[in-house]
Amino acid sequence: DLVFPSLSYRTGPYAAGGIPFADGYADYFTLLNERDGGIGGETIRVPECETAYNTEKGVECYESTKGEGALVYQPLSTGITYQLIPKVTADDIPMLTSGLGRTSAKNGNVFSHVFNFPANYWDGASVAIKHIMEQEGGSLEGKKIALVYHNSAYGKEPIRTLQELSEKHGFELKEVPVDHPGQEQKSQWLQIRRDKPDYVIMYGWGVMNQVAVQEAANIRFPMDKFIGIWWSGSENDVLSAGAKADGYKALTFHNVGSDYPLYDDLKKHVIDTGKTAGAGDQVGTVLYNRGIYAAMLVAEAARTAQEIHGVTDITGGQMRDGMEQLEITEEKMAALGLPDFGPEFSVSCDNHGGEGFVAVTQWDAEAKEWNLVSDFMQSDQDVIQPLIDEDSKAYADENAIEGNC
Amino acid sequence: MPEQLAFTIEVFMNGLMAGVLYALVALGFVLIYKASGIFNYAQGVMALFAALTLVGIMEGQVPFSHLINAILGTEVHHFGWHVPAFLAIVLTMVVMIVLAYCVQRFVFRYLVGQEPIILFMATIGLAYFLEGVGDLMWGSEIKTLDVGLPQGINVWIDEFTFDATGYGFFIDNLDIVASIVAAILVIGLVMFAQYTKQGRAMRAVADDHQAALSVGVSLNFIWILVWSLAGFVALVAGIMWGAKSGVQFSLSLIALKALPVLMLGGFTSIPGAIVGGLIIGVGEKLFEFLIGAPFLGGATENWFAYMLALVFLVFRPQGLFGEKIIERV
Amino acid sequence: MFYREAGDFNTSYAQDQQTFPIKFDRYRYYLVLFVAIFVIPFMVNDYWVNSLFLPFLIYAIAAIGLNILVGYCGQVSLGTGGFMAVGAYACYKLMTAMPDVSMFIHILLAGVITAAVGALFGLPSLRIKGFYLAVATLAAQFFLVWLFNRVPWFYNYSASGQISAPERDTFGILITGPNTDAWATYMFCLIFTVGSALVARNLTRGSVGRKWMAIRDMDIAAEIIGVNPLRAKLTAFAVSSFFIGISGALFFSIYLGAVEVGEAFGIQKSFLVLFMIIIGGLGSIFGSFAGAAFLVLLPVLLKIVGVDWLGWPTDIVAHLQLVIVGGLIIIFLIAEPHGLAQLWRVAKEKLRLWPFPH
Amino acid sequence: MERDSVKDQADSYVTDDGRTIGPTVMEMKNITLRFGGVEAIKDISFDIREGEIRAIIGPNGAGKSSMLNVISGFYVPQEGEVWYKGAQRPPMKPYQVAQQGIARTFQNIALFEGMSVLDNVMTGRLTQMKSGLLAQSLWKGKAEREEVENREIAEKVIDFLEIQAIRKTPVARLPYGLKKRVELARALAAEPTILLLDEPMAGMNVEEKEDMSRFILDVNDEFGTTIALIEHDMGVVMDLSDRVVVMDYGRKIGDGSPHDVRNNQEVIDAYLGVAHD
Amino acid sequence: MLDAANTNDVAVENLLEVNNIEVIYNHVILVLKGVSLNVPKGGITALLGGNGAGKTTTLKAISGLLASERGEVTKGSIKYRNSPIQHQDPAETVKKGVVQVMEGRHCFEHLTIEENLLTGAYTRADGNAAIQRDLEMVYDYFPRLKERRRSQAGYTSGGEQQMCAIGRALMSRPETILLDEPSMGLAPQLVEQIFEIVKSVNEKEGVTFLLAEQNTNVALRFAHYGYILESGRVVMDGPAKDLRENQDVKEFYLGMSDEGRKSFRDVRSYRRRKRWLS
Ligand SMILES: Nc1ncnc2c1ncn2[C@@H]1O[C@H](COP(=O)(O)OP(=O)(O)OP(=O)(O)O)[C@@H](O)[C@H]1O
Ligand SMILES: Nc1ncnc2c1ncn2[C@@H]1O[C@H](COP(=O)(O)OP(=O)(O)OP(=O)(O)O)[C@@H](O)[C@H]1O
Ligand SMILES: [Mg+2]
Ligand SMILES: [Mg+2]
Repeated sequence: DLVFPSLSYRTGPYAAGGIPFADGYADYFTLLNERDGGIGGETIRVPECETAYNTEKGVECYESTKGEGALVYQPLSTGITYQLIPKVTADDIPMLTSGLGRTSAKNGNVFSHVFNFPANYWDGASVAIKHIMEQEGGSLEGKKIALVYHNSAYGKEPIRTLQELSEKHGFELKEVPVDHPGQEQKSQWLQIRRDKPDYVIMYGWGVMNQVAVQEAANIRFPMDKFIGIWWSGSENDVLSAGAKADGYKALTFHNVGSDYPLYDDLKKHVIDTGKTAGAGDQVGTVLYNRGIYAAMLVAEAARTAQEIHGVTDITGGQMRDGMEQLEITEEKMAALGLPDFGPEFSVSCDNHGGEGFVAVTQWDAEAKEWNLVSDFMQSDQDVIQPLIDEDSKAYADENAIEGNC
Repeated sequence: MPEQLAFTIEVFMNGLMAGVLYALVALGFVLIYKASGIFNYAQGVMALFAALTLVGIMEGQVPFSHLINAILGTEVHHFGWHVPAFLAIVLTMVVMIVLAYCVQRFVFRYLVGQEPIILFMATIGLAYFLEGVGDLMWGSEIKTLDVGLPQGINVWIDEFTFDATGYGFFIDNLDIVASIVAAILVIGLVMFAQYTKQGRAMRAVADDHQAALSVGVSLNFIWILVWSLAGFVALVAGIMWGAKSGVQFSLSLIALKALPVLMLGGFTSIPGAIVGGLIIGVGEKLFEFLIGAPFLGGATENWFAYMLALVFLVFRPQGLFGEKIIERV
Repeated sequence: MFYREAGDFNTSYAQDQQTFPIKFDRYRYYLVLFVAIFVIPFMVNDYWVNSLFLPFLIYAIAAIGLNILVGYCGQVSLGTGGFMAVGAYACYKLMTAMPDVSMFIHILLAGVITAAVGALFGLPSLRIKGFYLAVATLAAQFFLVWLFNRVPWFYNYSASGQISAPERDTFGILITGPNTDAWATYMFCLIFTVGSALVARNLTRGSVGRKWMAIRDMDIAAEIIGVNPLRAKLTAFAVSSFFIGISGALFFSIYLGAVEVGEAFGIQKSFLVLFMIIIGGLGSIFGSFAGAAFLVLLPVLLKIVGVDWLGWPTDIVAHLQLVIVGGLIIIFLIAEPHGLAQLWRVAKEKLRLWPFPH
Repeated sequence: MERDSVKDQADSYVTDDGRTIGPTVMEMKNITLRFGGVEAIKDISFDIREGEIRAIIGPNGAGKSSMLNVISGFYVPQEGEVWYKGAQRPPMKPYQVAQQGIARTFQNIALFEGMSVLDNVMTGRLTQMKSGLLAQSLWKGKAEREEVENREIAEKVIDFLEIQAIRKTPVARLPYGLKKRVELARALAAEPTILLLDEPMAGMNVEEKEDMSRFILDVNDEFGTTIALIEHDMGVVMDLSDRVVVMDYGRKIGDGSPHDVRNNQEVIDAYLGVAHD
Repeated sequence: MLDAANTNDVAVENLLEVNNIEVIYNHVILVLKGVSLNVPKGGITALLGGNGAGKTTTLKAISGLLASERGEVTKGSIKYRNSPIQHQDPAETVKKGVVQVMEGRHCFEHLTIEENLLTGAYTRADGNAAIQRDLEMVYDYFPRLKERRRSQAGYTSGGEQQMCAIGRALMSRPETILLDEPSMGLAPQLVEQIFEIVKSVNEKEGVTFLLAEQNTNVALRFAHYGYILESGRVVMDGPAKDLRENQDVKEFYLGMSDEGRKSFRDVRSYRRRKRWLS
């Protein structure tokens, strides 16, 4: 069988985000088992382990599940990712950190076992600017953009990129950190009210998102000029602000809603048979879709691995190869019942991160749903690639890594 | 009015308002500390629990539905009714009183006369327990709490000040409500503690519970009373904070904002909680605005609140309004 | 029964003052040590070491450190997380600045640096007491975390602000990084844990320990009979921080390997270690171990029972785990307010009297 | 004034009982102590001579304990000087006073409840124990030697006060009378020049008071320790003390031999109620 | 009321009966090993004995305060007006009319003297006027308290605190007061004064007293009946007058030898001397 451990967090401060993702991740595999009998005839097992978003528990989960023949890890927490990077490399198990983790892991030459396709934090920052530029008719000269960020490693990720971009495009960048957990943001938003930036980009997580959206509404900051990263763009983040959140935007690297053929199968094989992972009430939410998407990527990588190695019961190392040669095309997605669900991309030995296509979604408070309002746009590789090279080189030097490609 | 001054005033006023919200949480600590010398670590979790219960009741959620479904394989989630906010608040209060009773009956009754640190420890156990029960009972998804409190900028103040000074001040409606509620609570609690028989008994228990027992004060009753009061304060705090951020686990972390307030105002003083809250609120906001954000890279509020309290404490080790520590040999 | 002091004579004061004056205790202690050194290293795998032994050993050091401050000197501190961070960052800076020096030295130096920082933050304890002091130490906690998050020098200007431990060895044996052997990291931590316990024991049975305890039990009286309270408190802060710094350094370099300060050394950590010593028993070295074991092992145990054996959903198990841990804490406190160590002591006392009830 | 004290020091003094006691070791000069509005001590002067047992008596709230607190440096008087061994004592912290050889017991027992009797007595030796942190942490060399040496002294005191049997008992479990004795042991362990006792016999019955009296007398005899003693039991005061100071509401209303004091009308009115037999 | 000399002749109603009780602390420390005593209505009964004899423990067993010190009555019974009270909540016991004045005063430090006294009236339901009247009564007995009514109890002297504690007990209009070591730490004049007050409260208000004392001398002068406790057992009891005359009591508790009062300088000196020099 194929083992895909799910390091989930259904408790703790970020439970609200962890539950839908974990549900989607598990439900997709259940569907494959129920409908197709697994992948390539191998049934799939998804042992779940609760991390509560806590690095130590994450390590414990990793250690306790890796012995079962785990094929890939998705730690879903930047902190846990950092712990696991050296460990998975030593244990020859790949790790997928879509839209999170260590951005420079895109450089597969240095990070042989870490993948972060289809997009990373720096892609997000770049696309946000791109979107703003579109809104502003092509120029950001003299504009003011504020970055409200979770004052942690994760929140600080986009700063370098944005600084580069501000030089390139001539806008003024204002950094506004919010300390964990972010329940009180009065002074940050007063600062924003006073500085009157043209746009606000947010890298938030957990309760910080809800409070920020609320506070933005309170100071009557125009919601359509407020753009969150994908971790600040779920239903959880906007619902508590009610109607005032209408128009708030967020980035995404996959599509929204449940209007796909796959969901019919899901309903038939999983939901109606009562085999859902959680309460079954998360289907179609943004984070549930992200779980589905992540599972789909993993499943396709496993299929690829089975093909290139000619065995069905693959090992972690073979899974890694499968991920490295993964190609996601529109036909593939359509065949899976997920047409147009995400960008096309392909992975290679030096590029573990895909092409960096990101789209923008917008919240419709009345209908209580997210809508895609832009195409998938590619990030500014000219800015990002040098940064990735620089950061991964530092890591390679520190850890004496020669390069795999 | 020069801009910088206008902003500073605005920050100052918002600091006051934030301080009131901190004080609301701190009040719960003070009540229990005053009456039993217990430093109630669970106060934040109680606020969360109260808010969860309130939402759960309003939405007609089936308590423990996850557990029931997991064990029995059923699919129950909602009763299918909605309870009006007012009634739900009353019902929640009943739950909090039951909780107070249980806390007394099953925990503190057996720990009478133990050292403060041990009582503190028990409240830690309680915090774990309540957090688990709250999650099991109502689920850990984020919930929207809407009891109809106004939120957002107060237009009247904005316009009025704009006309008067050329700069419209931002004051949040929710903060105004919170200030009024806090004022009523504080006045009520001070009157209670100072002038009623039960209030006096409460202070007596705090000083020397054995002696209080010896004159016939029932510790059980007094403690249930204060824990209920603290539960009520927790509910109020839960409503105010829940309105800002939705009801979810992080609500229990508001306790951290209350600690410096407590320390500055004094663990035993109800007015101290308010004054401490105001000083902390204003201090941290002004510092962030004038020094933190421009020179230190921001996000200084957390530590600054504690540092500020620390400086006050060095001069008054029992806090501004705390009872003087009687040191005699 | 077996547990008797009768027939167990000490003929000199030095003998009477040894760590385990009762023979039976002494032998049991040697047995535990023997197993820890000569049996466990040959049996463990990655899972056992990384999920159970390393956290247990490392938290035990932190607990010993905090116990010196809280349990022996009576100064309640919630700055443990911050001080562990000092140890971790000191260790990181030392490791990267001097790659060729043995990790042993780095860890000790990290302890020394933390001791200095700890003493500095201990200064207010002269005036501030009890829970006020506890809350005041939070200032250290928040400030230190903010500092390490804020100043790029501390994390060597890395893009994300995380620090990760490069591969380092001691006496030619690799002990940090991903390619270590389970037994090596285990032994390395064990040495520090046993060393810390011995040093703590020595300090607490000597005159420094008595000064601390005097301050704890009645600080005014202690000052009047000749204890310099500032000195005593500051040494307690320093010694305690020394241990905590060591545990922070080990936590970062050996156990996690990469650390983000706000998460790994946040306020939750301070509370966790405090819970350990209160559950274990204040003013008891054994209690530090018991408490660390309780809070490290119990959740893992509950998880294994709930998820692996009973097959319940992870979230329900996690919630039940909270309920059970909370409930157990309360039940233990009601049964014996002075922690597991006292429970053990009472049990011994009863054994000694056995079969008589009084 | 200054010449006086020089003269006093040279003198020895013969008590009513015919005991000869030495020159002045400590002298309080015009001490005034206020707490906010309350004047606890008003301009009081008296001296303590070497080797004597000096009693301080007076009604409750007269300021006796406060006076001891002034001597041990815990209260700092607003006015007045403390002379010790012929020199004016500079402002000092209580622990420095203790290091100068002044030990005491407390009115409301101030033992270290979390420790055993032995450890409590050993705390009395703290001022004499000097080994460094490093030596102690390794329990080697000076640290170990010092520990054993001081233990021997502590054991001597324990023998002397006949509390061997409870050596290892936690003090919290002891009855009141024994606690008082342990407190005395702790003070004695410091081998003080002056021993201050604040109501050592409160809450004891006659038999226990007899024991305690014996201990006090023996300490005085054997070690020549100077003792200042606050006590409400007039029998004890009259029998034990060489000289008595009487305080009333912060003022000194009498000073002299027990006999003189007992017959002083002001003392009778303020304190004794009826002339004591 | 009762004449101290005649108690033994008159058959009186026993308010409080303690029957062969055993008390254990912390589940291991056996302190009382079978104590029995009777407290007659309207009398002053003294409980005498050395340190650690168990006087305080006995009083706490009666008032129910033991529970909060991890102590437990494991055998025997305590009856007040013939109904058992040994496992009762202290508050209930107070409502029945039994209050304890604890050893070492235990005033509420941060409350003013007057608030202390008012707290004493916590269990009463007979209205404010009655409470005010009793407050005046207490101030009549202890004029000193009236002067200090507004000061925090923590800053008053030992004697004042003792008065405050007794006054506080009186405020609950008790039928019986358990008085633990009222004389401890008080100046002789004040001891006398307090006992006079006890006597007059006993006579005027008809309050029954059970009194634990070290100061045997005074106690036996004021009490009607006495029990002597030694290491958890009653070793002797009888009317106060008889006890005063008893040879052993004289020697061990009153410090008298055949030749009258012994000097503290002389007593048993030989014994200690011998031991010390050897
Ligand atoms: N720290 C303090 N703060 C305020 N007042 C104090 C303080 N210490 C003592 N006093 C006051 O000073 C006066 C003298 O107190 P002190 O304790 O010296 O009396 P005492 O003679 O020892 O009486 P007793 O025999 O009852 O012990 C009292 O009125 C007391 O209230
Ligand atoms: N809480 C407790 N835990 C354990 N032992 C106790 C406790 N309280 C009292 N004891 C023990 O019980 C015995 C009797 O104590 P108790 O206080 O009743 O004596 P007492 O006659 O009142 O003495 P005193 O005259 O000193 O007040 C003593 O040996 C004491 O050590
Ligand atoms: Mg005194
Ligand atoms: Mg007693």
